[in-house]
This record gives sequence, structure tokens and C-alpha cells, in this order.
Amino acid sequence: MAEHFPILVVIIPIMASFIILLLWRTKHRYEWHITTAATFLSFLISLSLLNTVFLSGPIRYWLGGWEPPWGIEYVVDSFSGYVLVVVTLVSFVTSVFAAKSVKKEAGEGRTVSFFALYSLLAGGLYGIIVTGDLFNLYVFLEISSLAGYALVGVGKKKRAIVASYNYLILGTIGATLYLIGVGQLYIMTGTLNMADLSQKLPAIFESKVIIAAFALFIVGLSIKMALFPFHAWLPDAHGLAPSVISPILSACVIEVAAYAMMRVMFTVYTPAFVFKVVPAKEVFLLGGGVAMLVGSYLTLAQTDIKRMLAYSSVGQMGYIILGLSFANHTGLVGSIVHIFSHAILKASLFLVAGSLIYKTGITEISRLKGMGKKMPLSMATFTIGALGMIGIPLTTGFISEWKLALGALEAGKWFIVPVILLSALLNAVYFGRVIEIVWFKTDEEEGHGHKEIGKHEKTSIDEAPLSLVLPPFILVSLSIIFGIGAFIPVTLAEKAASMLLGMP
Amino acid sequence: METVKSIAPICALLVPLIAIPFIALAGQRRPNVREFWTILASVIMFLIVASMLPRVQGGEVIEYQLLTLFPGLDLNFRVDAFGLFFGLVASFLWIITSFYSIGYMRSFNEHAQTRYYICFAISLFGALGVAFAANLITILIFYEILTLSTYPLVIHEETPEAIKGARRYLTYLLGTSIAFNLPAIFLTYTVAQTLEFSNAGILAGKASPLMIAVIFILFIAGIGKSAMMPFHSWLPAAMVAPTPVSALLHAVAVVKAGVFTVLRVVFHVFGIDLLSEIGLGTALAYFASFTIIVASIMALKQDNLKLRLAYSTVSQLSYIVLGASLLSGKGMMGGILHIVMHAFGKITLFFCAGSILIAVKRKNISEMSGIGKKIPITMFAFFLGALSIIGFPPFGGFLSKWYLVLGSLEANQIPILIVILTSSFLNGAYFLPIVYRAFFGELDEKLNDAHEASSWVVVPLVLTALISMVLFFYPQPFWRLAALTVKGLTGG
Amino acid sequence: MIWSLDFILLIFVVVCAIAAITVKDLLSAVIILAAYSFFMALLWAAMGAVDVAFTEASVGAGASTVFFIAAVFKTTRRAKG
Amino acid sequence: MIVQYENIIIKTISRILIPFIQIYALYVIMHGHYSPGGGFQGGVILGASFILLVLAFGAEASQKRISLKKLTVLASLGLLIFSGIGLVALLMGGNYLDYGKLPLPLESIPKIRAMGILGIEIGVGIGVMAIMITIFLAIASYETEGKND
Amino acid sequence: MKIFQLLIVLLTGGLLIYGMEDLPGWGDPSSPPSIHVSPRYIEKTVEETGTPNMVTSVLADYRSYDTLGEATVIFTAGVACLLLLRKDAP
Amino acid sequence: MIDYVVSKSNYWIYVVLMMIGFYAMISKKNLIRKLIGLNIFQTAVILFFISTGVKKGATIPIAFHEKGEIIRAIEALQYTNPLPHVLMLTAIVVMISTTGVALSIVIKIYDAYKTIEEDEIPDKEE
Repeated sequence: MAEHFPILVVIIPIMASFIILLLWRTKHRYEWHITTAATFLSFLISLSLLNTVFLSGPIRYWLGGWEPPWGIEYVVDSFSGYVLVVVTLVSFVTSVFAAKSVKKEAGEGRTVSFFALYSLLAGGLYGIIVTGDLFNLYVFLEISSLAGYALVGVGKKKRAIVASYNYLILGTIGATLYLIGVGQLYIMTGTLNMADLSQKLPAIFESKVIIAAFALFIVGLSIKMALFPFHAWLPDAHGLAPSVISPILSACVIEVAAYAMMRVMFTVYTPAFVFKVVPAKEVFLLGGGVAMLVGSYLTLAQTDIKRMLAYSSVGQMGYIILGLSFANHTGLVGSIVHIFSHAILKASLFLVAGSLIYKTGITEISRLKGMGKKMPLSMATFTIGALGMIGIPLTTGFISEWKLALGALEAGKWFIVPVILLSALLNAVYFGRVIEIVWFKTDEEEGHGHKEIGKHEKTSIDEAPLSLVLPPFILVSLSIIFGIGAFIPVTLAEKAASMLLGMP
Repeated sequence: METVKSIAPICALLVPLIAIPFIALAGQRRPNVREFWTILASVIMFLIVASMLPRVQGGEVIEYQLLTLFPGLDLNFRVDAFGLFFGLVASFLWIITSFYSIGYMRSFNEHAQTRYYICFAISLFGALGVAFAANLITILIFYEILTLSTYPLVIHEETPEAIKGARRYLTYLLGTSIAFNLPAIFLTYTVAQTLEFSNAGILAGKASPLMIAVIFILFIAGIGKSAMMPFHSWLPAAMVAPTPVSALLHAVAVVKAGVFTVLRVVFHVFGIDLLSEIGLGTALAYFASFTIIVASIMALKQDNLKLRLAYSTVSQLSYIVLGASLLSGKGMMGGILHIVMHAFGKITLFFCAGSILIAVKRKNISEMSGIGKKIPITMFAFFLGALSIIGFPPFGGFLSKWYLVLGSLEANQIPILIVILTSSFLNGAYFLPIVYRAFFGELDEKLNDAHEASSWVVVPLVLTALISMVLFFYPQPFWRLAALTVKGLTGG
Repeated sequence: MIWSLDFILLIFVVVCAIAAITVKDLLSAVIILAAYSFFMALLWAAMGAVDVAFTEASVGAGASTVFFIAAVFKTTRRAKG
Repeated sequence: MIVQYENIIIKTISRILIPFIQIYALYVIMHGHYSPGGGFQGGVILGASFILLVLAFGAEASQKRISLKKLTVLASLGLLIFSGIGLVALLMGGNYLDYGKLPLPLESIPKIRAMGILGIEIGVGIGVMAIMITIFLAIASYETEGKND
Repeated sequence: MKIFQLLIVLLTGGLLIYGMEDLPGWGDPSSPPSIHVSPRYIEKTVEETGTPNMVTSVLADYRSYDTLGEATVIFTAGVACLLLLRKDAP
Repeated sequence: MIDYVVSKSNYWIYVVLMMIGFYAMISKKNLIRKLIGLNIFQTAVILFFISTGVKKGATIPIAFHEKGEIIRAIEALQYTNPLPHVLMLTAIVVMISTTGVALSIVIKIYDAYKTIEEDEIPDKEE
């Protein structure tokens, strides 16, 4: 059975969604159980895959038994295995969280279709990660995107539906530009298989079509990952989506788009093309740097907590892109570690925001006064998550920052270091604001100072249920564990980076 | 100098961490149990730290490798004479401050005391970690832990001005650390390929003088806790904290962690040979002198007692940096000794300020006329503490200043000598009037029924005042550690 | 394949496309889109892609037009811009 | 828009046409091996026939034959047939969707493969038909939720 | 405002036209797609899958997984419509 | 020049159609019209793909057969390339799926705001 793991990780959630819809007429409700079980299975399988890949090299799986390039091929190598574990983990943890929250936010009558779409979204993302075929990637991109559009649309606020529409239009433009890129590669080489393409492309690197296709890939996927000038759809969509969906969108969907971009850059087009033929380094440097600063700067102005988190994703995507622009191993390791770090931290932050909404319905930052005393566990989780995002040592956030800065210095781009640090400072400012309000500002009605001491000592603790508190807590603790045991993600990322850069 | 492996440093570090769950469990409902744990933890920690003294005095260096984050980034601990020196001061004063805290917090019936004690324990963990860190990354980690764990202490009152002050506190400390300290570490790593401290310095011969100077400036600016101008204004702002916090953290743990880090960087990253070769030591010395004078003058203008103490701290911290930057044996000796001398003197003064606040509910110096008659013990202790800071014999402060003077003569820096003397004069000018006013001023009638604070508060401050006198006569443990440090650095 | 037929179809397609996005009445626009899809299907059939042409004829000119019309009826026919 | 129109011509013509359309659709599905067409196109045409039914007789009247509940079951059933065939191949020792390993009593691998193709065409056909009607019904029978928050 | 959007469109079009120059001639039997992967589909379809319609054989056999994806896409669309428009139903 | 244009006329048309659709998508204010643009945009891409599969002098990709038996030897040059056709079948399905979802969203927007003009939807929630 183990040899079929690459396909099982994708097909289990997808089939789960079929079964969910098939069973909806039964008396008892199983949709949550099926979804959680499916994502959990996928998570276990992906762990086993990562283990196999790490010990004995890439796994190739021929779908339908047809050898590539004629058939479709699934490839799990050290990079996709790594990202797969991250994404399956986040989607599993989030689905645990979903049990209570969905009923309240989407309505009792919508849970079946909600969970069916959730599984499809997860399955689509896994499919993007493991596929070794450019067109197959497009198909799974569309599965996950379509599910994403609809799920954003059921957000509680009225405007969510408009956000969903804008997301759909821009997402489709991005995907279609990607498709044109695929077409141009196809007409120049006659193949769609990534490994085959990377064999055929070097001979025609100078061709204008190939360069144009590269530009289309980058622009299309940049739209999907909301890189700076194309970020317009993200804050609305991520900020207004239901609280179960925001973490998936911010932690998985855009990360997977980033993954796809790196896949296209390094596996299809080789590093030789990216760094020598086209001015990708300069473009990424500019794009990433500006994204970091502008993203962080825009975040400062937000008054809604989910919107703030959403804007911060724009800046964080900049980090990932920036790591590519150094064209060296260290920078790439930074990017890859940041994928992991951002995924778990941002997901946990969004989940805490979700339990806040579940419990109180508040999203305005200014109304969070005194929350630290009412929901201490959730808010502690939020605080640690925020520290991780800032990049305080002993969290994974620090590891990626460290590697990125070293990568910049190694590449001789010392002027990037202040940019990275400035962005970290801006992060500190906007998260610090929230933390201060949550913990140290008391409600006006309750009074402050030490004159009315007895009063807020006794404030009744009103923590969210365990199933809402635990998931973000797990993610945050992982960030700490892997911040201390950083050699684990770093070793994995180093292996992935060596593979992408074609180094021994 | 031999190195031995031992888990003693780890044990010492773990003590406050282990204490935290106990403190939290005891919680608000059983304050006595909670405070018992605090005191027990502080005593155990001190004993463990002190147990390392004989071995370190015998010239050994205790090392422990905790873990490797990833290749090139290790969490290592190393107890040498200098680290132990700081560790002893911090852990000993924690005991005294714990007693004082109990009295102070109970007198005011403060809220959120559990949070207070927990954060206190974490800060001590941070401070001790700074003392025992073996490389730049470890020191940075504990430095940040210290910053973050003191933030809830500073903001403790939760009043608007507390929030404002704490915001400034965090902005300065975290901001400088991220903006300057981190890039300095990045550059160091790129240049030297290692971050481990070494007696000879790790940067020597690895980079151009310009690069060295850039890294040096980044480090000095990045270690905001040393309160060098222009990054000093967080310290007065942090005075919104409860007095025990100001006393232990802003006279000892936090600020001393700052200067300790500066000294570590100067001694063990750059190395004194490299610095004197490039002339950066002298530059730093003049920079520190500037801070000494300006801060002293600013202290003169303050009416709020704690603010005046804060500015005095700013100025005194620069003595330490000044001593180190003289790069002469005597000067370094003076700087290192000043860490302990100033700690005991200044903590006495802060304790007194807290005691005054409890007893007469006054914060401003102008309102303290005649209180000496009502609270004579406190004010006398204040007097002793002030004399120690000014540098009168027979107080500990004299010893360190004497070495500083000798050091400046040794380095042929007459201007520095003048600075030290002028500043001592200024110290007198801003402390002695307080004492004079307290004993000989007209007493406000409202204070007629004022009396000394509880013995929980008074005993610790008397104790510290006496110790700062004892240190003049018996400075051996600290003196020997300082001498060992200097010997290791100068290689003779 | 006949070169001129191909050319005429291409012209038709472009004209339909421009018309579909400029006509004021949405229902007409949708019908024009159906015509566009149909011409497109013819074009593909002429290129030998019979399966695609078949699909486009049934989906583009059929199903998606039905969806569009249903949606237009549910909302409004009038379009401003 | 699915109000029942009192138009006898449309009703009669639909009644006559629909069976033919459906038979054609089935032909398209089954004959996909030899001529243009296949599961997807056939499914769309089959769906179209039911949409025509709904248009002519109204949603209420055609409720008996096509309801949303049946449609969702059909849709997931179709997709399950497809993915299930893949799974069977996997369980029989082949890779996923490797029809050659299907346990069919046929003499040669190509023929087994052809049967596998037919199987998934049927699955796709059922699924696509159901989904086409579902989307149409969802759009056409949408009633305002009066969401005013 | 429309100028800006027009500019984006022209830019994209320009990019495609820039690349067009190096495309193989239209209908060229020796273009890469005609000689690399597809010949096997054409020549072996009957032999390997027993299906004369090459589109069907590629669609449902060689690249059947794409077709599963395609079916899943439309399934997603169906569920999405239900989620968005039906409050009561699944 | 003319030769150049004619030999790639399909490509030219596809670029033109793509620009028309793209322009409609990003500059039209009516939500349904944007979707019409989306359809045109995606159809243009399909046209491009189909054009890549064309071979001069080749026939449709169905082997000559009678009752399931092949009656003529198969050569690659005789038939057009089936692969782009397969890909584009998928693309068409994606297109209709996107259209379906988008139309559902438009209907919900109309329900919430009573308009399908983008500029009439209020920027901020009341």
C-alpha cells in the first residue's frame, strides 16, 4: 500500500467530499467526522511520505500506469514532501476547529456542502503540491480556487460576497495567464511533464516564447499568491471569509501558490534560466522588498483584527519571494522555512480570531479591551503567535528571518537587511498594539488603576470551548518546538533547497 | 584556564522556570504559598550560582552545550568569572527584592500579583541567561526574554500613563534590538563564521577597520538596555512600574544585563587589542562621558524622585561602559566592579523611594520636606546609598570610582578623569539636597501621623545599605572575579 | 480546410466578441455570447478538433447560455457600463 | 423564472422531444470510443433535456422526477463510480486508474481498458448531468434570503 | 481610469505578441507538439486501449487523472452553487 | 509581412480576443458583463491551444475503423494532435464551472445590494 501513498494523500479528501454529499440524507451528521478523518489520514500519509523521501530519495508515481511524459506523474521530492506536511497539518488542525464554528457561521443547513467544499479545497491543494505535470497543476489549482471562492462567499458579513466575486475574477485571470504559459511551453516542446520539460527547455532558453511564458507564469501565480501589486483581492477575501476558511486561505492557499511558483521556476525552468537569462533576481528583489514594506505599512492602518492579519500576509509573502532573489542556498532555505513558519503562525492567529468571533462576535481591535482576562488561553496563544510573526528568537519566525538576512549578506545585498528588519519592526508595532489592548487595557465600565482592585480580579473567565482553543495552541507550540529544535525544519529545507538549485 | 562541563548553569536557569507553575497554581487565593515559592526559588537559585564560585575562582570555566538550533546557531552556556560576577549580583538581589516585593505589594494591595511574581521569575531567568550565555545568539535570546517579560511588569498599573510608558519601553528596547543588534549579529556571523565568545575576540583580522567600526556602532546602538544616549529615554519612561520592579530590574537586572552585554561584546567579540588598535575604545569612552555628564545634569532638573534616580542610573551605567572602554587593566577593573557597587547603592535608593511612597504617599522631592523625622531609618539608608553612589569612602562606590580614576590615569586620559570628578560632584548635587531637605526641612502637617513602612520593606533596604558599606571592607569575592576577568583578557 | 471560410469565421468571432461586451441589454449580450461560442465551435471543428467543438457547442452555446439567462432573469437586464 | 407557462405548444413539443434528446445523449456517452463525444458531452445533453423539462412544466411539476436531493446523490454517485474504478484498479495491484488491472472477464488488455474507459464515461455522464441540473436549479429557483445584516 | 486598465491589457497583449514571433508556423507538421509526445497517442491508441477515438483514449486513459480532476472541478462548482444559494439543502 | 500575419492569423486573433475579454473583465462595471468577458478570455486561450495541435493535411483524431477493427495503418502525420483537444475539454469544463459559481455569486450580490453594477455597491458596510 505504501507505494500508493502519493495518490492516496490527494484522493482521500476528494473522495471524502463525494461521500459527504452522498450521505447527506442520512439522519445523523457525519460530514465533520469524515472531513477530519480524511485530512488526518492525509496528514499521516504525508508524514510517512516525507520520511521515505528523506531517507531514500524522491518518489515517482505513474497514474494509470502510463509512464511519463505520456501519462501523468506524481512526484514527491524533498520540497513537495515538506510543503505537503505543512499544508496537511494546517488543514487537519483547522478542520478540528471547524466542528463548532461552521454551524454558527454558515448556518445549520449549510454544513454538508461546507464540509464537502472544505475537503475539496484541501484535496485540491494537496494535488497541486504532489503533481509533476503542468496541466494537472492547473486543474487542481482550479478545484481549490473554486472551492475557495464559494467558501469566502458564505462569510458572515454582507460584503463577503463582493469579496468573493473580486477574488473569483482576479483568481481566474491568474489561473488563465498560467494556462497561457502552459500552452506556450507546450507548443515549444510538445510536453507537459515537468521533468521532461526541464530536459527540453535548455536548448531553447533564448526563445522569446519561453521568456514570455515565464513572465506569464510569474504574473499569474503572483496574482494567486497576492504578491504586492496584485494583492488587492486578498485583504477582503481573507478578512471576510468564515473563520475556518481564513486560516486555510492565508496559511495554505497562497503558500501553495508560492510553492507552485518555485516549482515552475526551479524544476521546470532551471536556476540557470531564472538567474542568468531573465532579470528575475532584480524583479523579485524589488517585488519582495516592496511587498514586505508596503504590506506591513498597510497593516498598520487596519482596525479589524482579521483584516489586519490578512494584510500582514501580503507582507509575509514578500519574505518568501525575497528569499528567491538572492539566488543562493541560504536565501532559498530562508524562503522554504518561512513557508512553514508563516503557515502555522498565521493559521493559529486566524484561528484565535475565529474563536474570538465565536465567543463574542467582536472583530474590531479597539473593542478587545480586557479580553486577556476573559479568554486567557486564546489570548496567550495569540500573543505567542504574534511574537513568532515578529521573529523573536526561539520561534520559527526567527529562523527564517535569520536565514534570509544571512542570504542577503551572502549575496552582497546588505541593503536588504535593514528592509527585513524594518518590516519586522512594523510587525512588532501592529502586533504590539493588539497585545497591549488585549492584556493591559481594561474596559471602561470596569475601571482601572489600583483603586478598584477587587473588581477585575473576579472577572469571570469565559474561555472558548476546548475544541476551539486547542487547535491554535497546537500550532503555536509547534512553532516554539521547531523554533528550538530548528535543525529539523532547517535540515529539511536545506535538502529541498539543494534539490531545487540542482546542487549535490 | 581549563574548561569543565557541568549542568550547574542549567540548573540555576531552570529554578525560576520550575517555580512558575507553582506560583501560578498557588495563585491569587493563597498568597502566602505563592510568595513562599518565590522566595524558595530565589534562595535555591542563589545557592546554585554561589556553588559555582569556588571552581570559577580557581580559574575554571564551566561550560554546557544545551542544543544546536541548527548548524551555526547553538544555545550554549559558559560560566566564566565575568558571567558569574553578574549572576551572583542578580541572584542575590532577587532574594532581597522578593522580600521587599511582598511588603510593597501587600501595602498597596496591588492587583494581578500572580502575574507580577511570574513575570519577575521569568525576568530573572532572562537575566541569568544573559550572564551565562556563551555566544551572541544565546545572549540575544535571553536579552529578548528579559525585554518581553519585563513589559508586563512595567505596564502593571494599567493606567494610561503606564501604558504609554510601557509602550515607549518596548519600542526602544525591542526596536533597537531588532534594528541594530540583529544586523550586527548577522554581520558578525558573516564575517567571523562563528558567534562564540572568546577572550581574544572573534573579529580580529577578519574584516576591514571600516566594517569593524560599522559592526561596533551597530552593537552599541543595538544594546538599548545599556541606556546610552540617545537611547536612554526608555529608562525614565519605565519608572511608571511598581518600585520593586524599578529597583531590581531597572537598577540591576535589566540595565546591568545591558551593560553586561556591551562589555561582553567589547571584550569577547571585538577583543581589547582590536579595539585599541582601531581606536574605537577611546571613541566609546568619550561617548560614554557625554552620557555621564548630560544625564547627571538632567537628573538635577527632576522633581520626581524615581525619575531623578532613573537619570542617575543612566549616568552611572555609562561609568561602567567608560571603564571598559578605557581598555586598560585598572579601568576595566573599575568598570566591572562598578556593576556590583552601583547595584547595591542604587537598589537601596529605589527601595527607599518605595518605602517613602508607602509611608507618606509622596513621589515628588519638593513635597518631602522634613519626612526624615517621621521615617528616619529609611532616610538614613537613603543617605548611605547616596554616599555610596557619590563615591565616598567607606562605601563600595569609592572602590570602583578609585579604579576608574586609576584607569583613566593609566590610559593617559585626563579629560576622562575630569569627567569622573565632575560627575561625582554632580551626584552629590542631586542626592544630598534630598537628604538635607528630609532631615532639616519643614514637615507638612498632613504627615503628622506618618510612620515607617512595614518591616518587610524596611529590613531589605537597611540590609542593602549595610552591604554597600561592607563591600568597601570586604570586596574579595567580587574583586577576585573581576581580577580574574581582567587577567583573562589582558593575558597576564 | 477552406482558407477563406476560416478567415470569415475569425472575423465573425471578433465581431461577436466586441458586440457581446458593448451591447446595452444583457440578455442580448448573452445571446451574442452564445453565437460567439457557436462560431468558435465551428472554427474548432474546421481545425479538426471535433470533440472540443462538440463540447463547446453543447456547453458554451447551450448550458452556459442557459445559466446566464437564468441569472439575468434573477437579477436585471439593464446594464449601465 | 420556473413558473409554469400555460403554453400547450411548448409542453407538447417538449414531451415529444425530450425522449429523443435523452436517447441521443446516451448514444453520445456510449459511443464516445468511436465518434466525437463522451461522458461529458453526453452528460451535458442529458442535463439539458431535464432542464427543458423543468422549463416547460415548471419546477413544481417536475419535482417528482428530478429533485435536488436525488440530484446530489446522483452527482456524488457518478463521481464515486469514476474514483471507485480507480480505487479498484489500485486494490487489484495496479496504479490508480490503471484499467488494465480491472477484474473483468475479457481476453485482452486493450478490451479491458476500453471497458474501463466506458465505465468512467458513464460515471462522468451521470455526474455531469446531475450537476448541470443542480446548478441550473440552484440559480433559477433561488429565493431571496433577505439578508440584511 | 479606463486608460490604466487599457494599458494593462495592451501590455499583456504586447507580451504575447512579443512571444509570437518565435512560435512554430501554424499547422507545421514538424513542430514540437506534433513530434514529441502525441505520436504515441495516435499510433498506439487502438493497440493499447482498444479505442479508435484518440481524444477519448487520451482523455479517459492516458490522462484519465486529468479527467477525474475535471469532473471534480464541476462537482466543486455544483456544491459551491448549493452552498451559496441554498440555505436548506445540503 | 502579409505572409507573416496570415501564417499566424490564428495567433493574432487569439491575442485580440484575449485582449477584448481581459479588457471587459477589468474595466467593465457590470458584474455579468465581466463574466461575459471572462468567457471570451478563456475561449481565446482555448483557441490558442487548439491551434497548437493543428497539422496541415491531417484529419480528425479518430482512427479509421469499421466495427471496432482498424482498417488502415495509423501514422502520426495523418491525424491532428489529440492532446490539446483533451486539455481543452478540461478547460471548457473549468470555464463553465467558474461561470456557474460566478453567476451564483452575482445573484447573491444582487440579493444583498439590489444592484449588479460594481460602482453602485457601497464601499464600506453600513
